[in-house]
Amino acid sequence: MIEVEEQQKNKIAANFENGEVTLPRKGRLVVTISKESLCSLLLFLKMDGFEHLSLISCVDWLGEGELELVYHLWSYQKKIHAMVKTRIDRESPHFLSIIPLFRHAQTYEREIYEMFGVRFEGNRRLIPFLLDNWQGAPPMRKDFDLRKYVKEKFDVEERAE
Amino acid sequence: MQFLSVIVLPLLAFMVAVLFLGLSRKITARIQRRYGPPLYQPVIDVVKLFTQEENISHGPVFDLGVMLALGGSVAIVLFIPVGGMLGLSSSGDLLVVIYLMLLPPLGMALAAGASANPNASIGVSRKLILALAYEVPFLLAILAVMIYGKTTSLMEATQSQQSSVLAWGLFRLPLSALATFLILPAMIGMRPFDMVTAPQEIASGPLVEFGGKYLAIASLQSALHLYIVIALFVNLFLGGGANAGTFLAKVLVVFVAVLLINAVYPRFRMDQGLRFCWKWPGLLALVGLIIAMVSRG
Amino acid sequence: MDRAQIRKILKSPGKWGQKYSLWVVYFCTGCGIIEIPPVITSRWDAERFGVIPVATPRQANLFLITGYVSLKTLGAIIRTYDQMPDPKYVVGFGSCPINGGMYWDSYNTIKHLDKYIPVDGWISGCMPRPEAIFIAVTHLWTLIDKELANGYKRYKEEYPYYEENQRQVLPHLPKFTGAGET
Amino acid sequence: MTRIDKTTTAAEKSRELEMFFGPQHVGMVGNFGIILTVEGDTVVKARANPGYLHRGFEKLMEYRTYAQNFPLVCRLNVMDPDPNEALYAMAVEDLAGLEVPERAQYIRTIMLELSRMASHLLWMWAYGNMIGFDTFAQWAMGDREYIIDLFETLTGGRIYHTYIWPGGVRRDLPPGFAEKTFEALEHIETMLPDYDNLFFNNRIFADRTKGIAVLDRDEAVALGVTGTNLRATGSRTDVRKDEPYAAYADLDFEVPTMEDGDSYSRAIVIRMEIEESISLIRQALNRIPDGPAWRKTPNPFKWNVPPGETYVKVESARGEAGFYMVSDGSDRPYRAHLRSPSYPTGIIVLEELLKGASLADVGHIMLSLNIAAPEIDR
Repeated sequence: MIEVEEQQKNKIAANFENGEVTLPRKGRLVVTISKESLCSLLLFLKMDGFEHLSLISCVDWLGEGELELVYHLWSYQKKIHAMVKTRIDRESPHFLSIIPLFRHAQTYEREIYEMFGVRFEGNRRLIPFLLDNWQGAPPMRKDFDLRKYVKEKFDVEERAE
Repeated sequence: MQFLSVIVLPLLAFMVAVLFLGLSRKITARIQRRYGPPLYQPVIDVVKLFTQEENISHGPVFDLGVMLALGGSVAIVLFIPVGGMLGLSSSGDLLVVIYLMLLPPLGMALAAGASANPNASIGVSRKLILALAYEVPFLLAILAVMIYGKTTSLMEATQSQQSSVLAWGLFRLPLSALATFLILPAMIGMRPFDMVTAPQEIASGPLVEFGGKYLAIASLQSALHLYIVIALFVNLFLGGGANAGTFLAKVLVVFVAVLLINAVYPRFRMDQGLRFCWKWPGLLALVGLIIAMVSRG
Repeated sequence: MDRAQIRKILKSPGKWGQKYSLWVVYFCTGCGIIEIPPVITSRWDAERFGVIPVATPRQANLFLITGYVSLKTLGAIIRTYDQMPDPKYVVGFGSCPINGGMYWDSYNTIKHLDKYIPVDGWISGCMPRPEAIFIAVTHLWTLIDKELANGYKRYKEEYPYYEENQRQVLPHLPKFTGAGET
Repeated sequence: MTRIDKTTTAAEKSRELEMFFGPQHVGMVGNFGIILTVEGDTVVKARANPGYLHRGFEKLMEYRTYAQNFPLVCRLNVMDPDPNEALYAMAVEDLAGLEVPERAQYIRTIMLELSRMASHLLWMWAYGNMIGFDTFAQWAMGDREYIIDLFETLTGGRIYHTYIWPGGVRRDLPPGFAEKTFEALEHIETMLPDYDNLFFNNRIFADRTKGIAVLDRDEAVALGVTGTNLRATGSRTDVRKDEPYAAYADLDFEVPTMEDGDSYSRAIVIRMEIEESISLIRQALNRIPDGPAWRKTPNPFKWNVPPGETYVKVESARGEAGFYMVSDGSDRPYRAHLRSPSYPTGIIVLEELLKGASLADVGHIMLSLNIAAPEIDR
């Protein structure tokens, strides 16, 4: 049933020793890897048929003091969705841009820069994207208190939750 | 009689023009499976626009340009015979009409230029290019009429067609008539040639900064222009009219035909419009002119 | 039209015009815009009421705020509103302009539209049905008749109040946004 | 030599105009903006200006419980709301390990296809308007009402449905729904030849769109394009085929494609998908099994979804819509991230394709990509 996925898992495990590969269900592949070898893994996967970058997500793990970047790749031939995950420091977050590999990563990186404050080296277009003249902490971080901010900014009355 | 018609002609033209606006909205609505607004809706609109107050001024050139456009259109109306009413028409008035027809676009261009909006300036440049596109076949067709009728008077050209139906310009000069009919939408600014005011492309083009009474005057002017172009076509190729009634009936028929074309075609791009105007109507008008010259020796 | 109606029209033609010729700015401010195409097309046909969408704010006199208003849109709304000629009417469409609606705790949408620009009427619901727009339009006619739809006058009289609120959420707004901006 | 270069660029600069295409613009669909640098009639540079519809969806979802999120997710994209509901339901089912009854899968399929058709007919309205064809636009919009009426019968709402629920759908099909659907489908099917004669076979439409804004297959993939836009380049990719969800695995359907990848092909692919949707809904209604339409879910007030992460995807009207959800075991999602198909096309592809286009084509290039602004901004 999941032969292709197993093959892919072995291929990655053979080339990247520090990569931890799991197969949660059919058509899904999760690789957790250190931030140093992430770009080479992405290049490897791209050469291996994962040519479609679906999404770049960022998850704020406040308790662990880390930001997790998740790169979602899809292979049109193998029909596998690979999630490549890595963790970076939360205090002064910066990472390498993957624009040379996937051109439209530019927009995702722009959004993550705006929403989480991760600076991507090599992306020259880290300009305001969805927010207009935003002052204050990046809004998608977990320590951004939404309700307090809204109450102060818009003078809304107290409302039962 | 002539003195009276100088007053009656513009009034009649205004009434017909406003009726046309109402009719066009109603007919278009019916084609689009809608009920449509009442026939007098344009009157309400114009009344409303005159009572609105603009919060800003665009400067004197803007005001003058709009008035120039309206004045130019009213002046042309005086030269177009409606049935028996001749207005100011006398020998050589066809040439006068051709020259006066340049005034309204010029006025609108001045006003739009003064409004300093990029959409307006693009609209004006499109208007001028489009004018270039339709002027060539139009002038060729009019030249054919002039040579065939051996006259430069609109009145004479019309009256010479009134002996019988077969004497109409449509049957005497079929190619020129067809060429003129094909460029009628371009002259009026209807689809497929409405790129001048294309709201989806340049936010209604030259009219983008027009509001309140300026828009009222501009819409009256465009309605008058519509009437003028169709009336000219009727006079040149459909034999005018023995009286005002038959004349206006013919104008209405041509108007509905143009409206139907308007309803079933999308908009040309600028270069396509230019190419179409020069290719088909231009060619037809040229051949028509040659035929007219040959047949009149 | 009967005689009484004609007399009324002749007495104040401006009011007649403003009532039956409401031109809407074509501005999709939020998801409520999805109900505007049905309203202006064959099934509901708002043109019967003289309501048509127009391309530029200079030609319009009715502003439908369709749905939630984000901060970036609010700047555009204020600018558009300033460009409209008097008299002009604003109708808030949907729950979101009234009190924030579904987005009552969002960091990027405003909660009470009437703090920033004067609003003459509200249509509640998410989504309001197209019929609700017609009820709003007929209601607006009554308001215009009784001269109660005077939000544009209120805006001029109480401009400092509105400006202060606008500046609170949009500190970077250009200084002269009121009447007189070109 | 350098000096001459400088003067020419300065002269060129002076002829360039900066134009704001949107947000207040008739040619704009949704609250979106493009800043165009125009020289004459040609676009030199285009910059997308999104954010007018940003309401912080993903942040709001973190503050709401799993049940409270349901009315929220469908409001992600107003033109095509049901795929978002389906995505969220599928993500929650995946995390919580809920099984969906067979009948519910079929009802979901019907719902998703109806939504796709409604979205495509709305697109026809917008496209017709953009290219100056009001009659076609008005007809398409009038026919969309038939589908909206079906939605109303089924869910009670015209636009927002909140119908696809984890563990199934909110309620079973009402009596007489199948007959009503067949009638509506038949009406739309009889209208399709009219649309073809009026618009899709219209000479001016073909002249205006053929060869405009060409995107080839490799470039499209490199730019993250999916859905109808990718299929217009000849690539037969469809999430419904590649990773079947709902009841798509049991139904027969073709994935329409075109070869050229220009504006015309994109429009024709959308036109062909309407026919495909009609056939899919008919099949689903004919084969729908009996049984329950939902499975009981835990008490929504105390519903703690087990920790984990998942990525689910569906084929929305615009392409691959994906949903990445992380749960930490509490009653609210820890992180939710939506992959919207309009996101790459609306920003980077649009900017590329508009370069060098005529100003008259800006609107229909944007529309041929079928961009939905609320999906981009979220």
